[in-house]
Amino acid sequence: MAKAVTAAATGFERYGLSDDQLVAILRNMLLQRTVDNRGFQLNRQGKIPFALGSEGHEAVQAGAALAFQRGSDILVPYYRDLGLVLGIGMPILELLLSLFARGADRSGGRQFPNHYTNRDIGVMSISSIIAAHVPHAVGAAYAIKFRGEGGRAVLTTFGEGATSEGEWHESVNFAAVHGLPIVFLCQNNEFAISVPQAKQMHVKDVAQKAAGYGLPGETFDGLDPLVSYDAIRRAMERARSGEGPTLLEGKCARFLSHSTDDDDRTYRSREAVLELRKRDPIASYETVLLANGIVDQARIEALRREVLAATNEATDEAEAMPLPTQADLYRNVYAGDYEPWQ
Amino acid sequence: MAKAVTAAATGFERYGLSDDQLVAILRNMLLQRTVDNRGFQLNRQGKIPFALGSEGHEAVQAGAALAFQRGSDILVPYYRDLGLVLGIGMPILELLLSLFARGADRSGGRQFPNHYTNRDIGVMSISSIIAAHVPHAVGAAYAIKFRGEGGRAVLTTFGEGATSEGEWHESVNFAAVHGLPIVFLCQNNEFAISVPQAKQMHVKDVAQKAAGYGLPGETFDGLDPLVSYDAIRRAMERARSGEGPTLLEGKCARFLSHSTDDDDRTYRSREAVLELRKRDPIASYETVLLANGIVDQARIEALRREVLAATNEATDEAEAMPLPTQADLYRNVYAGDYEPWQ
Amino acid sequence: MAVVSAATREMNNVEAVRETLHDALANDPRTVILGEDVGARGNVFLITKGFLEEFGPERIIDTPLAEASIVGVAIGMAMEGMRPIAEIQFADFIYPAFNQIVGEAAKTRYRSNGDYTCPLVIRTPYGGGVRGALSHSVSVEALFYHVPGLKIVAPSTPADIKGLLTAAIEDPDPVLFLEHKKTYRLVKGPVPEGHFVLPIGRADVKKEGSQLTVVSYGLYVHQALDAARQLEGEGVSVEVIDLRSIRPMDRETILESVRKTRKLLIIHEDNKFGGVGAEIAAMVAEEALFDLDAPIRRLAGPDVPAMGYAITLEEEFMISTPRMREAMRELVQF
Amino acid sequence: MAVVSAATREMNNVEAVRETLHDALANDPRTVILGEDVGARGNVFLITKGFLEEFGPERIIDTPLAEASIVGVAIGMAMEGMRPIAEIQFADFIYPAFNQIVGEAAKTRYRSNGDYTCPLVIRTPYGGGVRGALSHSVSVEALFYHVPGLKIVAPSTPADIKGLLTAAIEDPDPVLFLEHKKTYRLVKGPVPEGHFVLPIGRADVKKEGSQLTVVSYGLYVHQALDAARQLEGEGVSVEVIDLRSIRPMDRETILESVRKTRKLLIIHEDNKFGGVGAEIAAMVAEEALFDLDAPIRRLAGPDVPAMGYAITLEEEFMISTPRMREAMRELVQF
Ligand SMILES: Cc1ncc(C[n+]2csc(CCOP(=O)(O)OP(=O)(O)O)c2C)c(N)n1
Ligand SMILES: Cc1ncc(C[n+]2csc(CCOP(=O)(O)OP(=O)(O)O)c2C)c(N)n1
Ligand SMILES: [Mg+2]
Ligand SMILES: [Mg+2]
Repeated sequence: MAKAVTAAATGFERYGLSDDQLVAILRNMLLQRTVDNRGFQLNRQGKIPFALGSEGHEAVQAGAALAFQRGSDILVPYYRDLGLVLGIGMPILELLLSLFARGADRSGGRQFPNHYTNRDIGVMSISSIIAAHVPHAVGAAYAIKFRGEGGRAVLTTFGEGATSEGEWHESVNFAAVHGLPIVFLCQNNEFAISVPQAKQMHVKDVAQKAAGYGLPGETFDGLDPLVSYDAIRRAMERARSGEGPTLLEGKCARFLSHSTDDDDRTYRSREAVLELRKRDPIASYETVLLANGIVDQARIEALRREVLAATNEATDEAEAMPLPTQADLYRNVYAGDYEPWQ
Repeated sequence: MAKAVTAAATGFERYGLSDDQLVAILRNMLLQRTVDNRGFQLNRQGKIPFALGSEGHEAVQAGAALAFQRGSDILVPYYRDLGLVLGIGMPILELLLSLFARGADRSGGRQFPNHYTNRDIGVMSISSIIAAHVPHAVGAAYAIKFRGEGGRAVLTTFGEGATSEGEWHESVNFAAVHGLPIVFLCQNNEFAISVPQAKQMHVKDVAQKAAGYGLPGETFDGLDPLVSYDAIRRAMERARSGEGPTLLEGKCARFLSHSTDDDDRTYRSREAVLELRKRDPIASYETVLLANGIVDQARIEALRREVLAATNEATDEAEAMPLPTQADLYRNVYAGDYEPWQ
Repeated sequence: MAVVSAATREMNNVEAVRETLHDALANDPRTVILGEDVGARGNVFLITKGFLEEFGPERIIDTPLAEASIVGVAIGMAMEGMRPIAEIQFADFIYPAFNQIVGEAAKTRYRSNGDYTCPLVIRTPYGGGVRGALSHSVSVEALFYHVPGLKIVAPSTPADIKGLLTAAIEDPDPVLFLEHKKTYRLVKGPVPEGHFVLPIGRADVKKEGSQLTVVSYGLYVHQALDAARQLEGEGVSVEVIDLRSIRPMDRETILESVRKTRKLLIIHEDNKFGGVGAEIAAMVAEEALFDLDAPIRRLAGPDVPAMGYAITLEEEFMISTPRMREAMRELVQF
Repeated sequence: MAVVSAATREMNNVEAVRETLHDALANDPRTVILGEDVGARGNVFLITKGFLEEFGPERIIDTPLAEASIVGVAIGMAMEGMRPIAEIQFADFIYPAFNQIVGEAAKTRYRSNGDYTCPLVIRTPYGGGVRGALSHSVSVEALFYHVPGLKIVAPSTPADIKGLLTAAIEDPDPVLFLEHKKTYRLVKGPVPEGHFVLPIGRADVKKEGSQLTVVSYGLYVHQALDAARQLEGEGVSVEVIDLRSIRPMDRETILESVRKTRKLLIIHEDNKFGGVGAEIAAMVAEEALFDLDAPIRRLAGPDVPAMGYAITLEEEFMISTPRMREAMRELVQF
């Protein structure tokens, strides 16, 4: 049985959150699921060649989004962070522009979907190279500390597979040596495409890796948004108050194939996926909120309608916008004008 | 006070070693120191442009050499392993040929000194790139296990600085996942050229890093050859009997500058070095052997004379040999004949 | 032209890779495949599908997500007598393994003066035109072709894949084996049955002609052939050479052709500046300058970091067959 | 020729690097230096000696021994508004940072369409002739010069070092700054006082001549100049161009010179196949083929993995001044 449901049964811990905040979490999770599904839908319709879903990661990301201080903290995300970027204020439109590869997309239609960037809200641009963004997050944390900007912190995220990369190791070590204001948040869904955790590492919890860097490590239930919020908030506060980095691990799940290019039936059974889906973080959280009288069913339905309407609107708006021009290929190679070698 | 001396005072633990073996350890340490000094001497005489010393590492290496099963185990060393390669049977002549960059050197006068290779005794060729050899050691361990060659193990060594490299992390992780027959031996001298351990990592002991890989880690007194032997033998036996990898850390010291190209006066005080030298592993071990009647002073003197004579002989022989020819530059780029692009 | 044995079977490029790997595994127990998702998933292009069941997890190794160790561990295996075939899932992810490939594999034999060798194959899909955006479209050959000690192969047809992948696996030195992912299912052809090896380092004249030499490799060989055949109708005769091996490079075949046609057009997808075409042009300018009746022309990817995800950007980056045809015509008319 | 302001001071290359770095640190509080042994040790060539005391450990950062993170953390700093100068202790150790340089730094601006930029300098000593053996002698420019988004600079004189290192530090994009370690103490010259910037992307005609154009960079510029001056006594007139910037490359200066002299010799220490000389030759073969009176010749490092440690091997790898002189004479007489 899902832990969140257990929590509901055994007593509701609200972690100092107001009703509005509790509902905002649900809305964020519903929005993520809706935008997520929209990508797959557009792909099935043949409108876009690629989508990558985050189903099963909604709780840990909603918690992270709430723990993130807008206008101050910096996020260096990974490609599965749809809910997290939505939760800290990235407009839905931007995500749709990216899905449709429109010219108005922040990357100018260059990047794969889910490769977020938005300097205005503090989301640093990432590439597709697993773990390559982690040193950048550390560098940003260095900058914050260097300039004496107390109260700011960097949040960076990745899957459990990413922790095998050398660059991940070097980065966490660097941050530890310098006591930087950063939180390393692993969203452990136990798969890296098809590779299960047991072939990825010889430890049960990614958080155990913290020991090698002299850092605190904490594993939490990433299917519960409140537990996730609490763990991430504490780590971010540690970082903001100059106590150094933390390695966090939210245990979550990947309900879908890795992406529309993958077919998880080749490496896991339908039963296993059904079993996973029983722990759907949205269903569990709804149960908790309902059981504790924070929302009623009507409110949930209203929220669903609202996020769907917003997603539809963004979809239509994005789809109507133009593709980048061919001349756009040559922009922003370097600062200023650029003439390719002819 | 040095731990080895304490050991002598409080009771002599011989770890199942015969008198001959105990003396062989001393001889190995004396030989290492002698060949080591020869390199620096030749450099001062202007006969060779470069030397790199291992003073302070004699004990851990003598222990490792004795724990290594000749004709069966594989060593993937690092550049400071003079005593270790001598201890497992590399002829002194080979080390002198390398110092003099003679054509008969195993690398054909190509490699820097201290970049050992000798397939006949199971020493795998290494480059100068820190930690780049660690995955090779893991691959060799995979081969042993793959072919079902129980009873064989790989020993690979490195400094504490090397453990910061991404490739080190990836390699240890790979070995842990596959439960390979390998021992990762860190010779921690607390400096990476000028960089002290505190700027290298945020843990006291490199062995703490084992936790992140689900491996046993053990820190031992690398200035005591018997303690070192015991720890390394146990880990090698674990590996040979299929129980998987171990991360070991021998705490030792670097008495000299990093190499003849370095000048440690720029980053550590003479007092600090004098303090280190008080814990000279050779002096400590002689004290132990003398106190326990394993050797007398005359025997030590005889050993010193013997290793000096052997070193002198190898020096003369190597010096008299020819340099590689210019045509040698073009050999062994690929198998067979090779015509460079003209 | 490739020497083709009597019995052949039609297949596409991905099948050719798959069957060649399968034969290698079946014939030599020292051979293993290691990489991300090569096990249960059977590789993201399904190249190793079924291998795990057939050969077991000791030989079909789903590695941790760490490219430096994929190559580095394979080097150690190779030094210790195994015959590893390492896979980098997409060429774009080869950068973290650069040190192991360039610093280690390529120098193992040299630095030990032959005491140790590194019989290793690194396979990776490269190239664009598949909506792979910035990080699933890259060409990497020019980042490696400068490195002595490495061999680099980039065949374009199923038969060449079989012959050259077999050669790479049997080669005593490290070979980087590049597979253009757009050709995987697009390109089909007859493949000789049985043991079939082509020598690394030999280009292949895929079409003979007298007025212009075109040198290309990978996907663009096929487009260049199409363009050349279209021009035949206009009485224009173009020779198309498939480079196949990038290092070592087949100087003789190129020079012989250029001396005959007296004009050279090099076509590649990779960025122009410092690309493989640079060495081809430089070599010809050194060896056959006075045999040329026109400047050497390179038609190559523009010097921007990557093709974008949007179809407009991808199309602007890639070279269409009509553009190739125009360039050929222009040069013939020069 | 470089525009040199009135007041100059004589110094060697290492001093020029050192003083330029010092000025950058003193003038811009966003600037930091990070690398191995740059702190108390003051860098293995003593380039940053005293900096730790003057600027403190927050700005002179002795990093852990991990090159990917040296560059990767510097990228993050740069994206977040700092002006990092990363040091790779020897160019041979840059391979582990390849992914961060090529995959990340070079593409930051492009992939975010300008939302983020990466004003980063990566300095590293390269080159041989110093008994550095296999792994302390390498030239790396050809492994990077193919990469759009990067700039690569390799000056040869103290004044050029000051002007171009200042430009690199002030540049809004990532610059790989290559220092030939043999020139560090060997090469001296006058250096303009005060703020002095040279544009990246401009070659410098270090000696004018009419019968042959020589293009080189780094250490060999000095040997080429010696050789050219020796030939002057014989009435042979050679123009020597110091490339200085490898990417972007100064096409105009090269073409203008070649159109005048009608002959081109390219000299570099790096291996020949796929080296920087390939692009220079290819570009000239494309743009000025009919202006040439002789084949384009490249005098470059042999295609072996590295120079060996033994002096015989090093000498065989390196190109002596007499060999340069002979090659020049031959080409002039062609
Ligand atoms: C360096 C690199 N290697 C391989 C890939 C291909 N790849 C993309 S996602 C992925 C799996 C990542 O797994 P994990 O880190 O657990 O994150 P998850 O997708 O499960 O959230 C792989 C192998 C890549 N993008 N970059
Ligand atoms: C990849 C790489 N980076 C840097 C160097 C330069 N270097 C050589 S030895 C060394 C310090 C190594 O320290 P440690 O691993 O502790 O071993 P020790 O020398 O102390 O025995 C450094 C930085 C190198 N050889 N390779
Ligand atoms: Mg995962
Ligand atoms: Mg050390």
